[in-house]
Amino acid sequence: MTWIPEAASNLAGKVDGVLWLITLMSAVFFVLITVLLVYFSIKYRRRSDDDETPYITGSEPLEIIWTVIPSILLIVIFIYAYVVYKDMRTPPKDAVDINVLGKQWVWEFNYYNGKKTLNELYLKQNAPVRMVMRADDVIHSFFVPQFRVKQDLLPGRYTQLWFTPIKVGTFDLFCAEYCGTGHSKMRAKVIVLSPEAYDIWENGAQAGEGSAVAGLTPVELGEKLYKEKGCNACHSLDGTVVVGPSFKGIIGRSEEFTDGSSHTADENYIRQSILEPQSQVVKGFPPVMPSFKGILSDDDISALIAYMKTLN
Amino acid sequence: MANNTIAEHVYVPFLEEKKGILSWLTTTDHKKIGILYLVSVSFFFLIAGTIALLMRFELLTPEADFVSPHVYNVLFTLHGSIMVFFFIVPGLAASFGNFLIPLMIGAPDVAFPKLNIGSYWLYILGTIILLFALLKPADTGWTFYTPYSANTDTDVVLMTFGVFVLGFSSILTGLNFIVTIHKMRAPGMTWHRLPLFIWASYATAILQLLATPVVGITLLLLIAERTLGVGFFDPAKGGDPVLFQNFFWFYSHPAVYIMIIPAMGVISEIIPVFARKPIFGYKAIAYSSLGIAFISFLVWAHHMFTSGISEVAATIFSFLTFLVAIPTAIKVFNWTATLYKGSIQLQSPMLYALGFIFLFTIGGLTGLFLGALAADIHLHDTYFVVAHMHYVMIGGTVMGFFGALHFWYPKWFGKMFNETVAKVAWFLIFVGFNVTFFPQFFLGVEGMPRRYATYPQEFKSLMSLSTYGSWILGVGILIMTVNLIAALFNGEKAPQNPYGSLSLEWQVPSPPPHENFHEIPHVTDWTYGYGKKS
Amino acid sequence: MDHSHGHQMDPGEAYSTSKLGMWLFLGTEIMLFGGLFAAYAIFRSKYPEMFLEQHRELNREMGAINTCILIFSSMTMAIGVTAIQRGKQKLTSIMLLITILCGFAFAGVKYVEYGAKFSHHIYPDTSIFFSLYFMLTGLHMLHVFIGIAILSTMLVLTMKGKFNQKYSTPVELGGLYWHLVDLIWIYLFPLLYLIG
Amino acid sequence: MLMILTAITVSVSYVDVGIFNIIVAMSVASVKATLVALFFMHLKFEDRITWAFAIFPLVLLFLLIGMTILDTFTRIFPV
Repeated sequence: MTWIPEAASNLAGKVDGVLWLITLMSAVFFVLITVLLVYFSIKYRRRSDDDETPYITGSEPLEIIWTVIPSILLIVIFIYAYVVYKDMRTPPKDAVDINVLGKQWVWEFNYYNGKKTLNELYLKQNAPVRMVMRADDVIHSFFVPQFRVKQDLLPGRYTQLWFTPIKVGTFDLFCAEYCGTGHSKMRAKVIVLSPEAYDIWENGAQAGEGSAVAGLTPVELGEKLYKEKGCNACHSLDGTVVVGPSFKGIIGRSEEFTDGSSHTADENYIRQSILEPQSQVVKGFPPVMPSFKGILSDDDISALIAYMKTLN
Repeated sequence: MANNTIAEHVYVPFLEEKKGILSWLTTTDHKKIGILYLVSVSFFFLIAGTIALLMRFELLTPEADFVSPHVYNVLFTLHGSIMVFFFIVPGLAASFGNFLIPLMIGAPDVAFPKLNIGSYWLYILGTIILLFALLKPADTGWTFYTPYSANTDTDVVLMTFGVFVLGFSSILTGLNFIVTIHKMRAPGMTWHRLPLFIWASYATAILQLLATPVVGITLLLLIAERTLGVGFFDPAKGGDPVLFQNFFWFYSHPAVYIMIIPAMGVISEIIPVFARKPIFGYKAIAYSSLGIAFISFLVWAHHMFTSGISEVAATIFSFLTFLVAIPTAIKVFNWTATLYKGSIQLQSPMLYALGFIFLFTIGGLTGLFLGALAADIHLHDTYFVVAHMHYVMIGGTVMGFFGALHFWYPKWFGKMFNETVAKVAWFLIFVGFNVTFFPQFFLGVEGMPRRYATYPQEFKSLMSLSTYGSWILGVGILIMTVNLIAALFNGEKAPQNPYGSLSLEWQVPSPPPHENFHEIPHVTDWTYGYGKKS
Repeated sequence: MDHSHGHQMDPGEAYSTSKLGMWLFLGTEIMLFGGLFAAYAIFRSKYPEMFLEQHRELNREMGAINTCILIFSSMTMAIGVTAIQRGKQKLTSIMLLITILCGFAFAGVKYVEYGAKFSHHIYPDTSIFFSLYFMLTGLHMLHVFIGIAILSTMLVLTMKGKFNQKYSTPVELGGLYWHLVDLIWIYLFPLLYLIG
Repeated sequence: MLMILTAITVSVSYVDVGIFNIIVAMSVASVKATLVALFFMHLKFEDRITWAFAIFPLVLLFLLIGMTILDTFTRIFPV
């Protein structure tokens, strides 16, 4: 097992299952081909220039066999890998969100309680987390080998991944997508703490050092923006319809749009609606919302989304 | 051309038909154009290989003590771009394709000889543009991913424009070959009598023709993004950086097959000759080339499972990726079965062919890890990918390229090389290659990301081992190069058919006359009629 | 055209060989535009309002006029090809001349259109829609110019009497190219001007 | 013959000004394109190989468009 790094997340064991399955199947084929190559090369080596060889041009049964058997094995691998992948892509309901921002060449982590850390990611053992990630400039990629997770961070869009750290310890976080001169130095430490130690860290002194408005958690900031930027003029909090749809329970609500399509209101939809309100207008509402491009920063939008989540 | 009729029965090797550099650059003889390509791509192979040695030297230790990270980034960009666009895409296809296709199908030349030399001029134009781009070389990696490539202040525009021009060279070559194979076959040379190298070249040419323009327009859009402010890939303007990746891989995955399918064709030619056996499962190998070519258009997003594409798309692409493994596996089994009950002679071309099967099998099987969704999430953009693609590209294509060089060398240049030295070089290349790249699989599984100028201490022992291996590999290639060049000057005169092949190109003198065949041959049997019919 | 060295390809074979080559080239051209068409499809579905809004900036009448010009030129081109196949060199020259003039007329209209856009401060970086508009029509314009260059060469060669009913391959290949330019415009026109 | 066809295509292109319907506009364009290909470009009289190489790029083009669209519009961000 030494060739696979320590399995430090709940997903790691599952991924290792796939790795082992493919390794075993590959090994069988590799050994088969190698043995045959060597054996044939020795057994049928040319002994004289007048060697007679048979005229064999093929064998249908044999060819069918070595088409069908690999096909079946390949489908098995595909399905197994797909099942694990589906698992890796589906965060549980109780996963806690951490906002991750990648920029040349720093990792920034924003926690639910307003804490923010640079190049150090603190996690609680056995607590599922979801990374809600975006990039500031170019594409980066969040990769922790011991967790077997990897996901690119894109500018202008959120991506996500989730896992549950199961082992206390410190792990390397690499940027896996080439991002420029400092790419190979864009590494962070993932520090998984026991639940007790994590609680101490969480309540520790170094809170809120750089949240967009100092001292506010994203939710508090979101609430402030909701009032100050005028969202409250059109969007209610209690489900009543003013001008636009209410924010109550908006995250995860399935919306039908004027063009007949429908979509679940997720982070990307909210973001898009704030920046390009006319791109998707909910059915039954007038297309009157102004764009908040340049008014709300990315951090502000993230905070608003965090606030909206509390309204469910 | 009137004097040709007079000189009809006087044998003049094509190499001595006309002399002088200008006559070479303006020739329309496919064999000479093949040599032009051969020399050019080999030159770029050695350049890019040297760059690779520099990179490995830097990676001997975890810190950036030999070159700075920026220089390292430039080096791997140049290594990748030159290897891919200047060596391996035109490599076998344009050099051996040019030399062999007309000879193998019994034609005097390709369908459009003038277009053929025109393609080569475009290739040269591309290299000149690259030279200018070297004034401020790009540091984007050969994949030119946006938005990085749109923002970096290195000269991405010239570099991509050079690639764009090379793309057109590749397209026109492919076009020429397709038409040649359709229209120029000698009487009796039916599709099912064609040598498998022709089938492979045909499949390759289709990929060149129809995939390359997409990367052309993609790079053009990237240039427009940098110069005109067009924003298709710029999220700030409503564009989508992942779209660039979709477009890029629509070409660049088929490009992998542009690189490997001709090598597969070479192997299918070498093995029957040195085993004195008909190729096993001719039709399966022939049609699997076409099958691979077609499916390869539909697997591109397996380079993008972690890039933020949709799960539905990832699943479909993963499935199609597994489909492409099937025809590949069939080929490997068929080659191995051809050896059964043969009379196997382990001369240098055959050693390269067997080396190909061995290494390509590893390359192919490790591809399964990268096609499988969950496994790829862990392995993507690590050294596992680096090792895999080098097993396919060096273990596959370059082994095929070297095999082809040794196999057709007597025919092309009319000289024999030193066989003992060739075997020693093969051994060093084989060992050096494995020492260089096998440890990288383990590095990848352990999580070492690619394109890292510096790396954590824990990877040091395997990284150093890999660097030592690269030295052995370098020495092997150097010996091979010297051996082949030396043979030009003091090699023995090659007989017409030293290896006893039945293929048409061996039925004319070595080197072939300018017009290939005094009389267009009438073909009555397939190419692989070795062995005793019972 | 010396297609081969010692062995001359028979003319019929040479003709069909060249035509196949041209068709393959047209396939490449389609894929070259294909990337832009794919980008169009994606961004149009992503931002339908933007496309609806901004396509009104385009001058539909000019687009329609240009469509007519190109279709007409395609017809004269086809007549020209048929004429040379029957050995009517004079008719061919006239038809080629008309086709080339149509090409210039098309370019002229396009010039006026671009000028109008620039005077309204609309540039390729104005929006995704105009990026597409300028890239698609710009690439197409480039093809029109290449086409004009090819056809002008054909015109000169025809007037010199190089072509007749036995040998007219280059004219036909030039014609195929010109028809493709027309064909692509047939799609560009509705995509950009009509349905935005 | 060609004149009539041209007249038809031109008139159709006038008629469809004002019809804001992607399907109608694209089918009209496709009919026009098919006519140009079949008659102006003599595709009707070409052999099977030419047909294959005329149609195959279109198939690939649809696959390129189809698969990129599929990716772009099935990106889900579960909440």
